[in-house]
Amino acid sequence: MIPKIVLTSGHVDFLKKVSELSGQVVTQCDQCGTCSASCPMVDGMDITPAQMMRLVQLGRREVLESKAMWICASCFACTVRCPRGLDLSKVAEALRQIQLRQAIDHIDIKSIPKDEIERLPQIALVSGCRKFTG
Amino acid sequence: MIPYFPGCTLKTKADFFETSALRVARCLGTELIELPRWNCCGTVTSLTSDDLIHHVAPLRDLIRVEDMNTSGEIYQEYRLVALCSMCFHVLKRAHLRVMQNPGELEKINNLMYLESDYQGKVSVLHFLELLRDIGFPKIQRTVKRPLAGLRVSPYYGCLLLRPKEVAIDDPEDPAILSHLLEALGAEVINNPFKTRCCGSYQTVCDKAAVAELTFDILSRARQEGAECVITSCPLCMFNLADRQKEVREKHPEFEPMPVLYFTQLMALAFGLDDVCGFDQNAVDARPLLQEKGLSTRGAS
Amino acid sequence: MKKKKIDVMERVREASKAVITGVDDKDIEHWVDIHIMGKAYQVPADLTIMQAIEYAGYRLMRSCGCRAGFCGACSTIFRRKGEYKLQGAMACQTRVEDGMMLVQIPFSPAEKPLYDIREEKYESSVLLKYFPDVARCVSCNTCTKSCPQNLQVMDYVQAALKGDFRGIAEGSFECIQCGLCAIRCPAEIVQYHMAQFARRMYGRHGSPRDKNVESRVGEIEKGKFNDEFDRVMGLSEAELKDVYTKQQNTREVY
Amino acid sequence: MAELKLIEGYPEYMRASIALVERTRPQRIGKLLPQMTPQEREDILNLCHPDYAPGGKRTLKMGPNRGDLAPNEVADLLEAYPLIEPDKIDLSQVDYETDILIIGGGLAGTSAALLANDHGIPAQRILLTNKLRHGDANSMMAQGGTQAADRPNDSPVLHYIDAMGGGHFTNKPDVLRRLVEDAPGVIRWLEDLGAVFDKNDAGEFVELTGGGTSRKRMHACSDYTGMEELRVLRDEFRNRKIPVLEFCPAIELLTDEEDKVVGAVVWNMETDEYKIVTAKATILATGGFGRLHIRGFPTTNHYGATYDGPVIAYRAGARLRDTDTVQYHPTGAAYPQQIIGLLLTEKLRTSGAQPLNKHGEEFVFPLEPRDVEAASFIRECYIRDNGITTPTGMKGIWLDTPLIDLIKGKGSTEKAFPAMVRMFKRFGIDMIKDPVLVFPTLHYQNGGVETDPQGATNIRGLFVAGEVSGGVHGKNRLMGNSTLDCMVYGRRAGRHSAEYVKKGVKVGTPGLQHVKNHIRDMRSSGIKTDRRTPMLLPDYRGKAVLARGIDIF
Repeated sequence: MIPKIVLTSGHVDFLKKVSELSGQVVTQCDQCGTCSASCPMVDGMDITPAQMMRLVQLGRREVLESKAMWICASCFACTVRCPRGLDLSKVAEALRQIQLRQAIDHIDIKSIPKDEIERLPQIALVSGCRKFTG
Repeated sequence: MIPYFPGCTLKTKADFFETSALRVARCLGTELIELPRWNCCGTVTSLTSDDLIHHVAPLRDLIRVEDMNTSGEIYQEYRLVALCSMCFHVLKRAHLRVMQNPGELEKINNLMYLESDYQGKVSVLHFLELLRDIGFPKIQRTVKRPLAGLRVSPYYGCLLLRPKEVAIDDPEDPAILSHLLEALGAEVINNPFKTRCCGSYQTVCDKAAVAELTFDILSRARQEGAECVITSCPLCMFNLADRQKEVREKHPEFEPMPVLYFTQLMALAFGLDDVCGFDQNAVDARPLLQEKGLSTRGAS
Repeated sequence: MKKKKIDVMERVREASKAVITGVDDKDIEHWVDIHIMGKAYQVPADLTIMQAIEYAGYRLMRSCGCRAGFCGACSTIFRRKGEYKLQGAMACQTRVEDGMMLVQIPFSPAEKPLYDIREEKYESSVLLKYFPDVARCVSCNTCTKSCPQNLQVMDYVQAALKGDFRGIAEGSFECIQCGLCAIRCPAEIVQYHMAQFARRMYGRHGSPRDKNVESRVGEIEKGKFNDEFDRVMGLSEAELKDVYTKQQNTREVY
Repeated sequence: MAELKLIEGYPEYMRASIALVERTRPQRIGKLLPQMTPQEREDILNLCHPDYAPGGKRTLKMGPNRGDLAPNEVADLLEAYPLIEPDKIDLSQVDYETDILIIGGGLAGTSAALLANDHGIPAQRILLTNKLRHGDANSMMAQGGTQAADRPNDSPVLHYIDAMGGGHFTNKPDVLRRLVEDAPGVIRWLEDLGAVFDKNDAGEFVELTGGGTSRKRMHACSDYTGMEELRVLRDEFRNRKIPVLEFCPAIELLTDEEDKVVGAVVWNMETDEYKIVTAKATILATGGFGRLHIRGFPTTNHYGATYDGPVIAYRAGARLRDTDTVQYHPTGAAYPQQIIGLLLTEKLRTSGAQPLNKHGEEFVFPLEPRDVEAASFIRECYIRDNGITTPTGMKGIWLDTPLIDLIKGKGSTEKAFPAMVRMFKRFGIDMIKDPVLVFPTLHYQNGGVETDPQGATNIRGLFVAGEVSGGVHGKNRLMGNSTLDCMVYGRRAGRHSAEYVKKGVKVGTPGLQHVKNHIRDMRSSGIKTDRRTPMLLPDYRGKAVLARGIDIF
């Protein structure tokens, strides 16, 4: 028996929030999977980019608990190849920002081992902080 | 005289990228002068619709270019050349965004009331685009030491090519680096992974994932016959070169693969031996160059 | 003559009475209305914010240190009537104005990284090792706007990203560590602790040591001046006075 | 002050006098009046120097210095009842048991802590207490520089002779010798710790002369010298995790049956709770007494400079020295009203600024020792009536600061005196273009608790360092010898107290018997007062509020 998917106002609000924050008409995604195929980081992801879009379409907040949006490297491969012209990198950014704006950082820069941080070039730490800390 | 934007890493861990680029440009008759009082380019571009504060940094740099013109330091020169792919990407996208959203530009200008307003006159160029404008034939004529027999594989990464609005070349099959390297006399090897992302900032919290990507990219390059990989971004350089240590932890059989900035090869080809910076690469390329009879006089 | 001398001293005491024993109402012509933490007070026009707070009856303990603009204890934020801008200032160095709404900030909470200056290598990565928060800078310049010393704070934070110790040292030299920049920074950077570390690194490594000091310390340790000291310390007071007067005449002036 | 029309910060009538200054300026550049002869110096001091004018002092009626002269304000503090009733203090429960207790957090206290730690006392066995924040001290405001005889044409002996002459030949010779001998070592110590001094590109110090110094030996960090030195030492102090108690002034020392000082009673000003601190050695580094406003002068001192150290030490039997002298700095700001009394460093005059009266005429050699210079300013204002009176009744003389840029080149004022240019700019005055008004201000406590070359006092277990000590400077301190004294004797007190502790010290039962004796002496010498000291903080609250204040909560 296929579990019935119920859409409540809460779900619609979440869809609206992500759509507005990302500036993308998320409901246009027809799940063709090109983004998942193009994504270099997909191996490490618990849900694929396409599944992430689907969960957003259905307004499922639990997408925020997934790892996928944190593994995205904002390389825009999905953006250039989406046949619908949607920008999935912006949807991923919106999901990350919803978490970061509740002061929940994804990394703690103070706990990066001292010798590791000395190796990192400035560009790595600056971009890392921008994506992973609020 | 064209204003150029160095970027934080080119002043610290990748300073040899900057010195080689400046000398190469001068050698080609173009004087690049550093943007005065530049601040961090604000990498990586913030993608949410409502986040303006993160575009203040790149716009402040663009305002500095306009300031140079109003102060007479340069005359009618609104091009800003960036060397690092990330800086190029962020600066260009910030310009495009506020050009498409005048309301946002006004808000940002109000926030930066201590600065003059940004009028949108600046066009952001990557150094490779500047070289393309100078012309690869001219570059070929300037070569003193053709890199004959050196099999190189260009690697673009993502931010120079994607998304379309900032791309300096065809996102799927770029050729700009190949043209340049051919002009230098090197044998260019195509690597299908040349536009696959190196993992970028993931290197801060997931070294293993980056190591996997690096392993794929470099193994494929070697499989295609390349002897070294050429890039233009300090973060790609770090992930492809410095992270080879982590690659060998997972794949002990992996042989080190030299990774160089394209300006290092240009300096080598132009005979500017003192700025090649081969002594500062994470993976030493000098044995390879020696083997090819291209080693430089002196340490670097 | 004795009466005249005492009279001079009394006239001096009278002249600076207002500064010493708190302002007396009767000799005040001009008043201004201010709000201290939202409470309205009328205070004499020509006082600093600190003197106005004391005139209003607050006995300062926190938020008061040198009273001369050097220690950063009396950091204060205020808004002028009809203005949205939030100003940062030192209470002891800012004239009180009509319509000011002010509050003092007694402390800027920030943990200082601990290090041994002798062990640290003089290279750019050491800055981010102890102060990774600097990488979060969004170049919004809020720190510069809140600095009561009018320093270009953002410029020296950017200099840290570039690993330019000299730029940080010169840009932050006049920082009094009042903490207002760190309190208002959206990226939660602690600028003044980073600047302190960078200045010490620059002071220790940035410029060569003074050779005169090195050699003089060696000379003193070897006792080069002991005989000279014994000779001078053996002189009678009259002889010493004579030596002193002669030496004063050989003085280098400018 | 009536709402006068100000022209670039000055009322019109003062502008008229400035015009005279500008007119005489060209002939004055580079021409200085001759130095006063010793006799002339003696005469002017007796004529109108506050220290010499009658009526300001009285002889102490009790304690180790009975019969010595001291300013009334100082005597009032020494001859007063303690803040606490000795019997009401529970000495059985010790809150902090330490090897070394340092009272006072300026250059002296911080140096002492560092050197004690260097000489084998573990950080957690040291405790530094301070009345305000660690670093809130006169040291923070030192502008001129630190003296050290390190140049080839100079020597510690010349430095010794200068300081001895400046101090009217009353300095303690062996103590002064250590000061001038340790000086270059202190400068190198600061260089090692990373203090940023004014240096040329070759790394050599840019050194100037000071009032009463015969050679250029002032090491400065623009006019933030004290701040730079103290924040570097404080940073090093914090790196070593040495414990600090802020807003915890010592209100009484503790002595044991052998009359050794074995710690102190400290009082948390924010919770009103007292704490018992025992220590094998106690170092007093509490600084000066400017906030007593002796003879009604304004002061350059910080908020907490209230002579607390000598008061509690005197009760424990410490001998004081040179209590009769007070140093008035000749150039304290006199206008505008908000900054009356704040220090304008002597370095202005060593850089070329000249004191002028209201007619724009020179009346004194700019670089006399401080007491002589201050006395000549007072004479010009109150006896020859050539001073300028400000709208609030304050009198002052001009200091022609624009000369600095004329002599040393455009921009040199801004470079050498950023703090001062900024201060005056905040009040609408441009000191590079216009002269500034100055009048003597209470600046330094020449005397204090007598010290010896080891920083020790006449009581076992009590060491002393910095401005609170007596004997280093004699009757008058020279510019640049105060920060030096704090660091030299801070280091010496730190080192010797560490050695004293390591030799093994038996701390008896801490008691306040000496306070009871003090109260008995107070009664027996017939002193009728309800004063209770130490003073802790001055009170600048408005008179109207104080008149209607009730203490019910």
